[in-house]
Amino acid sequence: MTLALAVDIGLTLLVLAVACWTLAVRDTFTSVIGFVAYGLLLALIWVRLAAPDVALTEAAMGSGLTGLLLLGAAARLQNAKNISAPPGLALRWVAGVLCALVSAGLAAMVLLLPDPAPTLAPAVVAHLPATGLGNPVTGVLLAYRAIDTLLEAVVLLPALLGVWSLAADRDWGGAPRLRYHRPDGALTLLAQVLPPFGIIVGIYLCWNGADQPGGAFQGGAVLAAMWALILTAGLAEAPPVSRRWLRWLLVAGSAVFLVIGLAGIGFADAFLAYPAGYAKPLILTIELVLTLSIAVALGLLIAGPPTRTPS
Amino acid sequence: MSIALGLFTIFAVVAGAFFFLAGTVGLLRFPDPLTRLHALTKADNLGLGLVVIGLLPQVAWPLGAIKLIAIWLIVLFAATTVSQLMARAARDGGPPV
Amino acid sequence: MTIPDLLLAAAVFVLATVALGMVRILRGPAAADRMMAAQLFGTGGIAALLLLGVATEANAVLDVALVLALLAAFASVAFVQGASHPDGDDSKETHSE
Amino acid sequence: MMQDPSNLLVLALVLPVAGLLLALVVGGRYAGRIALWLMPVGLAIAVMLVVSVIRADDALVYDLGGWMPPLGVALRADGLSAIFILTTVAVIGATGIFARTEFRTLPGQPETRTSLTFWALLLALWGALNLVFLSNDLFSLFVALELLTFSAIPLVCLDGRAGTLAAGLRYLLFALFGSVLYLLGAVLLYGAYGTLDIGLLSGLVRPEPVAWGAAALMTVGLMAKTALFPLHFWLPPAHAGAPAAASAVLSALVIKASLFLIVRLWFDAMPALMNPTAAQVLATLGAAAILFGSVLALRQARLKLLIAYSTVAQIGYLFLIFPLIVRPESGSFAAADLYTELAATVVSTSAWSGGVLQAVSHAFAKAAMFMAAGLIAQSLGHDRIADLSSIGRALPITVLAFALAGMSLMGLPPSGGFAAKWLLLTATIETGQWWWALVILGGGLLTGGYLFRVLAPALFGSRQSVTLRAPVARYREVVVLALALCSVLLGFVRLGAFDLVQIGRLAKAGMGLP
Amino acid sequence: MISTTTLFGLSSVILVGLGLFGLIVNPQPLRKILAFNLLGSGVFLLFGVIARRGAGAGLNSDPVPQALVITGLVVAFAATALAVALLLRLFQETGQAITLDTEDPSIHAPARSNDP
Repeated sequence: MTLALAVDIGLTLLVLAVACWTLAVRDTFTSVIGFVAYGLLLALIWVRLAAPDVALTEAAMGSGLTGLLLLGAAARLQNAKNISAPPGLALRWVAGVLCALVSAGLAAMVLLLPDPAPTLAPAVVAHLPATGLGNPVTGVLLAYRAIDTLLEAVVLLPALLGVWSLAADRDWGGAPRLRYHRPDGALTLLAQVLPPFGIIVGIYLCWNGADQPGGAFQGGAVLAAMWALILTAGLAEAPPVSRRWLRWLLVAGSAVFLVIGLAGIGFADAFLAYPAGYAKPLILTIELVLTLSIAVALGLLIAGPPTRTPS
Repeated sequence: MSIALGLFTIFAVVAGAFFFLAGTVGLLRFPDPLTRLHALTKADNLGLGLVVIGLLPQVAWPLGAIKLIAIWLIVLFAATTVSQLMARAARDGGPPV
Repeated sequence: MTIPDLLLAAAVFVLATVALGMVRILRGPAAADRMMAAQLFGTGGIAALLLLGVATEANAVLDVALVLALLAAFASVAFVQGASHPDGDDSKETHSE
Repeated sequence: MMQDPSNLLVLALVLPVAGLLLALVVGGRYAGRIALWLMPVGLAIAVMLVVSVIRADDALVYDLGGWMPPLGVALRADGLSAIFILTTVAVIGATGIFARTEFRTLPGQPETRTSLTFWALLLALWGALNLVFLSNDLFSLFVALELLTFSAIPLVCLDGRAGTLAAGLRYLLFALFGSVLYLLGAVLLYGAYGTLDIGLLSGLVRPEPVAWGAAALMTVGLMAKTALFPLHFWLPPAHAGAPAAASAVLSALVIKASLFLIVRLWFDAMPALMNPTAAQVLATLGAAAILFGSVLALRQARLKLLIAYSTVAQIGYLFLIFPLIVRPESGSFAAADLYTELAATVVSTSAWSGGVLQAVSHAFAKAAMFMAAGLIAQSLGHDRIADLSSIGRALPITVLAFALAGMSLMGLPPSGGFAAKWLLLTATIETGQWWWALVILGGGLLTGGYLFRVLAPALFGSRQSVTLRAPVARYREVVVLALALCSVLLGFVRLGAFDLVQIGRLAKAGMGLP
Repeated sequence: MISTTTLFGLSSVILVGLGLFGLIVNPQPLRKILAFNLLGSGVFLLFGVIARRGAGAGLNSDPVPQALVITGLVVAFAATALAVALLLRLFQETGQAITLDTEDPSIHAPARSNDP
């Protein structure tokens, strides 16, 4: 047995143990800690699967931002009584057997997957020079399957509108309030020191994404986390949702993407195509604006609906 | 030269790993939250610190080294903040989770 | 034993100790204890990641660790805050220090 | 650039998305105006699309970014997509006019919560639906489904009461469960065949375990989103507290999107898997939905819930088309001799047309019914069926619209629902599957039963006068009537028009269809 | 000897099973949201394994599934944010108790009229 395999087996056992524990533990708050730890382990597994771009996203989004969101919710719900009865033993057994069957069936399919596996890697590599990019994943995201990325940026907007729509009518146009903790010296210090690092890292990830692992979503997620930290510590206030500049920031990424995509019909013969030779600068432009918009959207998703009545 | 650097890496990483073990044992065996905190903070920061120092010769200079040190500083800083908050929580006898 | 092998072995070792520390998350008893274990988990995870990445010469791993360090720091703080002030609405806040 | 009709596909997609971005930026009372102004443009695009598809007599295909599948993503509009896009814009447009004053910001007033979110989300919903009908890539379709979910749920719980929020949360959990299963299936297909493009998959998928597993997972996931029995629990509560306009698009369009995908999946992406057993299983669930939903609708005390359970039932009819296209005795398509192949032509055409006509006429009828119920609830202050006596006298147009839509739902001639059920019945007789004919007829009787419960007192109630708490704007009643009339008039459309359904059917070569 | 991809592939399907179980069995909405995330991560992991199996042309992993997983993670985050916001609002509305039971009596109450 090689050492690398030992690492993989160790990781597998650990991740399964944490997952079981997250589901089994009684207290919700503790369960969320389990989930954050689980996300960290997943990032390690993504590294082992030679997918650093995904590992970055998992670290930033899957474990980081999702963990924050769930931690905040669990903290607020600690006094909530759950009045729905837990399912009976029979249902548990039925569900358990069903899920075990699903797992077993899927496991059989995993073992039955064709070998050698079908892959698009050669096609991606063959066309990458046309995009001027060095990172094949960014090539897929911003060139070959740009529509998915455009829609993914757009998807954040209805989700955010959905969150905002949960405000009370009188609070519409007001600001969300993330600061639900008492002011604390240590937290304030953290919120003063960490964000400069984080902002550099976020911009670096976005900029680096064209050629190295990274990109708009990873960079945006880090920026969003730093913004949320500042808001949590009470060093700044979230802007009122009615602000015009905020709305512009939110849609800027998708709008720029859409405009460049539409320009492609005229200048490159297809929607979302880039004119030859201009692919890389256009992609970088899109990524930069997208990073900003994504950071704002993610930050506001964490901040929740407006709760302050506008003055 | 590279042999010396290699030995340095080996030594530092092994020492770092040892501190992780020490921290874990302290976390498991010490009797109350504050002593456990003591074991934890000393050990895991030193542990990570030694690992980082050990890895310095193995990464690209200078960007890799800067990143390594930044990682250590961030973790160190966060751990300091968190342990202060935790100590306070432990002293106030925060609600058992 | 080459240096990459040793780094991998160290990664396995750190992961194992971290896993051992999970017992403390299970047992508690106070929120702070679970918290400390989670903190150790984060630091150990980052250390293991660094060791793995350098051993397999995956440069991007440093970026992953950097992001992880930044967000783990925040998550730990959010956790301590949430755990020690469960009913976290600052409208009812009474500062008692 | 407009000479190329395939640009219409991009326009149909970009228009609502651009509208969403614009509405969000300018906000206030302009959000509603933007939505309402874009709708006629969308209608024009949809009509042009239908005309182009008919003229081309083949599907229109657009490779986004100039990248061909499997690397790139293609949009594809066949006859089926064109019909659904046209239906979508018609229902969304009617919904927009119906909701015009309900969700407006008065001049000089600051933007209100509902006036921004309703219009922006309606545009997002429209864009998501168009993408579902156009995309030819399983992953883009996943994103489209999520976009649809995120827009539909806030619309449903716009009123913010606890019951509505709980219903919205349950709906969200069901929808997410559905999309994860769908994604899992897509992942397996990629693992086995290395592409997510529906056109390429249709030639690659073999009846083997991985493909079966993927098909099962995706179908179950999409069934949860379509609210097919027995995964329908979330639907009626979601309707209970939703604004009438949101209910209309939810029942008429949103749940049809996932149904559309089930059809795409079985007939276009994996035709090799479509065998009589699978078809019978799907149809059995459909039949159970018809009976179960109808019986529950009979027992409801509230008008909105009655209509919601009616949706559960009507969705069932759409699943009956599977065994009517895949005949039980032939076993496989390829092995049919010349004679049976000819028979298959006739049968499948009427089953296809019947299914599509049922989906479209149900969309119009159900939108009309939910809006009518909304108007009744608004003017009476409640929607208890027991107290609807003589409401026909106070709101004649609304009740007439409800009755016309009900006629289509029951399948009374000459409505669109009648034509649809007639085609389905024809298909059952021709394929010798009389038991499905019984289900269709029984479902029609039950539908008549629960609609009679509403219409009899409403039209012939003995109460002398009904006092309305709030007047109902005439134009809203006209919108409802127009939708109901659409549903009825579909019955007069020349059946040949539904040959459009057959244009660009991917699998026709492989299945021996025309 | 078992390969890395098989190992992670098998653990991903176990995660899917666990997530499904949690989603069905756990009555608390927040735990259901958590289970959904677990389920989603299992699916993504399976996709990552498929990507790794498709290594070729000088790449250690097929980039197409990787890109799709990144998209999927963002979408899953948006879903979680919406679900959490709904849940917190529900908690605010109902005071202390949260339920998602189908037999919620309030849905059978007459709709609130929206006249002024």
